Amino acid sequence: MEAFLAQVLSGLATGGIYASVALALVMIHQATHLVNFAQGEMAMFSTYIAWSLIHAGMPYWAAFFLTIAISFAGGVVIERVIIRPVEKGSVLSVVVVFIGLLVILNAVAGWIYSFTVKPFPSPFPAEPLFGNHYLSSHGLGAIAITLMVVLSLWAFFRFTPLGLAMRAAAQNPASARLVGIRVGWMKALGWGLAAAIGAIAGMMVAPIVYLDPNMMAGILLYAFAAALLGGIDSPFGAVVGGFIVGVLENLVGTYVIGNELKLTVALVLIIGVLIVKPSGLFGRTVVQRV
Amino acid sequence: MAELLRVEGLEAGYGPVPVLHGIDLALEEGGIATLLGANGAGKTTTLRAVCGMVKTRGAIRFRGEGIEKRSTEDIARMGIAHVPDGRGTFTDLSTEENLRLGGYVRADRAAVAQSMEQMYAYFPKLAERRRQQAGTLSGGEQQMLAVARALMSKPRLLLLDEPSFGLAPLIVAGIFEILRTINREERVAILLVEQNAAMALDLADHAFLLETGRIVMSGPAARMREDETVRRSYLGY
Amino acid sequence: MTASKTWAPVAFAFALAVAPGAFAQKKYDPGASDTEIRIGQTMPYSGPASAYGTIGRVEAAYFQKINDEGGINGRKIKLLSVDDGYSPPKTVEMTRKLVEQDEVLFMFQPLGTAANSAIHKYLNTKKVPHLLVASGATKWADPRNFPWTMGWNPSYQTEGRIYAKDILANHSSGKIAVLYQNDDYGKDLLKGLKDGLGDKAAKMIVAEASYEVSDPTVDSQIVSLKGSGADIFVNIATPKFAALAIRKVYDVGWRPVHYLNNVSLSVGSVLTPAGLEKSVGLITTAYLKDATDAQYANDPGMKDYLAFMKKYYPDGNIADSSNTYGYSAAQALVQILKQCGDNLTRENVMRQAANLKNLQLPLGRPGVLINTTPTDFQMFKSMQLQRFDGKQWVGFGDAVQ
Amino acid sequence: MRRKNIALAVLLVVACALPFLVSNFRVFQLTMVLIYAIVLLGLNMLTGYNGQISLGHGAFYAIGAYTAAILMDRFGVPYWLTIPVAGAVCLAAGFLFGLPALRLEGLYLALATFALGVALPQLMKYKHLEHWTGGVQGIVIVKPDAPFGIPLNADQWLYFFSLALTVVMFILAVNLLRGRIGRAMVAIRDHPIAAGAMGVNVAMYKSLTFGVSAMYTGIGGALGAIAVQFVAPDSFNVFLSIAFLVGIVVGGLASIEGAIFGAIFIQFVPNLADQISKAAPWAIYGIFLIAFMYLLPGGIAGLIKALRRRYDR
Repeated sequence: MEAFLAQVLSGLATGGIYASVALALVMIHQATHLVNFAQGEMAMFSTYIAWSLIHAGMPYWAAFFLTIAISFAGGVVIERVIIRPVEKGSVLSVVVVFIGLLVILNAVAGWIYSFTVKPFPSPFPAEPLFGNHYLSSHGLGAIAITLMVVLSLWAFFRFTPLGLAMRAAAQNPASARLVGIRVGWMKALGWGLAAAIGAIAGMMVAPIVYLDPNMMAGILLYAFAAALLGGIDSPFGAVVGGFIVGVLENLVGTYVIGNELKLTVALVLIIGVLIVKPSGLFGRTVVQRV
Repeated sequence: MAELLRVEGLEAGYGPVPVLHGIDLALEEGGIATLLGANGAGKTTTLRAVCGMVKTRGAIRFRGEGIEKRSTEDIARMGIAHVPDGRGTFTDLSTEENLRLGGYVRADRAAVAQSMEQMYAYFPKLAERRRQQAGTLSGGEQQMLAVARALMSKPRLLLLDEPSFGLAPLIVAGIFEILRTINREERVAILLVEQNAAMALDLADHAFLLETGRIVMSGPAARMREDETVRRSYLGY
Repeated sequence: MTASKTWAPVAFAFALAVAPGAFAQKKYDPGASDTEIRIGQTMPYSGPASAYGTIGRVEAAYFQKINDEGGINGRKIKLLSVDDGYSPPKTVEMTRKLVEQDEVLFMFQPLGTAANSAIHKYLNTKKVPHLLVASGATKWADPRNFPWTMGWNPSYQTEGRIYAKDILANHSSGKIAVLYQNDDYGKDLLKGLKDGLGDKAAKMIVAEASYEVSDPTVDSQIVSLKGSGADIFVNIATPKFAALAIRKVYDVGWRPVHYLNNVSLSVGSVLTPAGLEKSVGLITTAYLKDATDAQYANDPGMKDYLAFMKKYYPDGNIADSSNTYGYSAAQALVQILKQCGDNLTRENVMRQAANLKNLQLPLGRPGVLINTTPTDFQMFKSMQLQRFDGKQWVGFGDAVQ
Repeated sequence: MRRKNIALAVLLVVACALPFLVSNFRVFQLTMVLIYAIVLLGLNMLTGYNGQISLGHGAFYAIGAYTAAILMDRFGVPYWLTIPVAGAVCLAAGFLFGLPALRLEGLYLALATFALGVALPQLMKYKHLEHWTGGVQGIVIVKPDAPFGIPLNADQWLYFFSLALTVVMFILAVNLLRGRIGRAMVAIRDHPIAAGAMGVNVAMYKSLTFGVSAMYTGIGGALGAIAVQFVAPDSFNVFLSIAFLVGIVVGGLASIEGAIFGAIFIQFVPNLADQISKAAPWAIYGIFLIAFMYLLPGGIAGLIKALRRRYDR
């Protein structure tokens, strides 16, 4: 029983990682209705920026917020410069550009920072809270920050005119233009936000898995699974999905099929959700009446 | 009465297919004009052209200013509200959120809230459905929502594309009644595209008849109603 | 008797004529000339294993240094190092290009077990030396079946046996838990461990857990292993995962006797990220010095290395043990080429590679010598056990076989 | 039409002459080009013609390769016989994967196939399959010699074998794509609802296209295994799937000859990229990818078509 509990707790810790990346994915989807394959690499790159700032002597929190700001700007620039020209094209051209971006960011990060793993500092105390051995303080802190991000996002989308406009622009760009929303900028803003959230995710993930250019490679697939499970248009669902995937992966890996087939679990989960319940657990199914 | 909208030599189309071949029309402040014509005559395209949703040639002047090169967003911000065919409802959002979006371009929050109450007064049905997801509203309610959303921006000109489409006659009558009230009380000019020519001519004070992308006849609504061709082709008696 | 006496001078003269050395004519195979020795290499500069690409870079830098200092017996070394993206089909293609089109004298340090498996047969059929293979699989030391292939890394199986031996000697009643990477390297090391434990293996190893390089963490595995009640932990993981495991083992309050495999002994890139205080007591084997270990700060070999890095490879990361690895392999190759003299045939290169005697590399651990013979292609046969004291690795016991 | 036939004939003569003019290593590279051309043709059917995006075709390539390797290594099946078997296995695998994938649109299909591409190499290492797949060590196979005493070396023979197969596969594809089935595929891509309304069995066509596409890829995989003489999980990582996608984009979507240009690109450009920058060769690859999408959305085939149109006029 204790072993089981330990697996669940450590699954929650990993789930927190998936949740934060899944959240960024959901974010871009909210703003653009696209699933960004390069999301993981963008987060990784942001984390390197934070690492450079901290190494240049900046205090942690200053670096933290500056990185978020830089990432936000970076996301906007990427949308304006790289995504924009192909946006009107086919889905395929968008996917191809995403893949190109993924490859470029990964290679450039390796080129600048080398592939050796780097420790990344945590803002949380090293001592575990409540004397438990399975969830570190950082793990808990990261989960708390993720939840805070979800809450503020929820509030932003729910209560601010800008948030509402972003949702409208993603959902029905033509109508959004008719009410005077600058749809192009909303998308760019969505990318900025997603990049900023990705940066937070990266900075929360890196102390756990260490910083290296391939840091997100393994995480991205699970984050996809989490986002889809929770519902690709639901930030809250993404977080819950992340925890479910984290725990499920541990339990299935430990008790059912062994650790060698964990990726297959993610594969089955992705395809299963897409087929059985494409809107995910918390996604909204739109009832249309004409 | 000052001129609100003037269109001269307007040509437009989709890709290589031209739809409009040089349209001229004008609308006065606070006036109501209707575009009549068969399916495919170019009525919807004319409305889209006015708010920059299709590529155009020719001049479009709104309150004396050329807007033919402006983006849809800018045109909306200048005071032209368009209720497109299919109503353009934000189906995933609630009724209230749809209305809030209508007032998106207005800076004065208090005034927006006031407008919202006013809309609920015009359309009490919408007040009941305030929190409901707009996609789940009935067709008539969605049409009301579309009109209300357009009015939320306090437009000078309302472009209405087939507001009666797919609705029961009783509901259509209700909507037209409200349009009349709004026109009177808010001094909003209306450019109306409508299949139901009888109702349109009833509401409008001026009418244009479109055939294959050209205006073939125009004049005061009352006179158009008397015209033989119009009567036979569009009024059906 | 008489006959042999009569023939002795003739035989002596004949021997001189064929023996390599001062009397020999200059002899060349493709890739060698009076001015140049051309060498081929495939490296994963791109793809999932690009972290190892630095090995190729540091080697190129070292040959640059050698060339700047006049080359080897007056010949410059030209290393043609190409990317294979860690994909065996690409390795085959690039190796064929290097051998057939660029006509390299031999292949030096192609990286990766799968990649080398793909070219193993080809190079032996072509009789092109396949030297200092950058992989620790046991099959690279099989002179009878593959006389043209020689590995560099101490074999993973040997390493596993060393740990087994130490366990049997000091903790014979312990219960062992193993974490291993699910690939050839992890499985080879595990096999060595099991072979070393012999018939006690089944009883002593109470838990095994594998991980994939795509796993974000190994937390779940560590939790399971701890749950098995083992008091000995063998950590067969590459640097990132080794660091994750060390930290997690400590954090969950597990204090087993902890054996860490050699590929992850770097203080700078493994133990520091894991936390030095969490690494106290780790046991590993070593054949090379670690550039991030403070005890070598005044070591002459290490000083040369650091000076070299500064001048020839300033972008290289000192903390990355791949760099000391490549540097040492390049030095071993230079020794082989020196021994070849002017006889730069593929056959002689192979003969000299199999004729290294008590070679002490500047970065080799004291007492860890390289010895090869035509029937024994294993470069490193002895390694030293060492324990981490919180600051540096401290050797204990003799270098073991 | 006549001019096109002459061009094709010239091309075929050149293709037959090449192996006698260049070194064996080049012959091997050209063989790989032919193999990739078959693969890209298959992927283009799915993505270019039918509009279903796959980021996981490396998985089918792997299945084909493993089928060939296991049959040759464990069962002593002659190499030429493994090709149709690999094709059949992949046809079935593709069809089965295509059934659930039917319900996925655009990006979501890309995601699901991406997951397939990432997960499959891991599956090949699975301990219960290890007996067949050789686990992490992979399988080494022997390159076939020319039969009937034909005076060709193994490289040249395999080249001609692949060339013959490529020609056959291309002829099949041309007939398939230019006929009723091809029109139905394009109709499904462009107007799925209309196609359904006109009586095209959309579901059947989509999964069948997936199957045929996988079959082409699997045949390529089997040939690839024989040419490289080795299969291992490392050979089929997700970068392979990405390379295939790059191939059809660069070659030209929904273009039959585009498969050849794409194959030449993915065979030779990575080597070039490596020479341009040892530090980050894939960055160059990524830049190529995005640049093509912007500047030449029709790929090389589209460019040639445009040039020819201008020249003809």
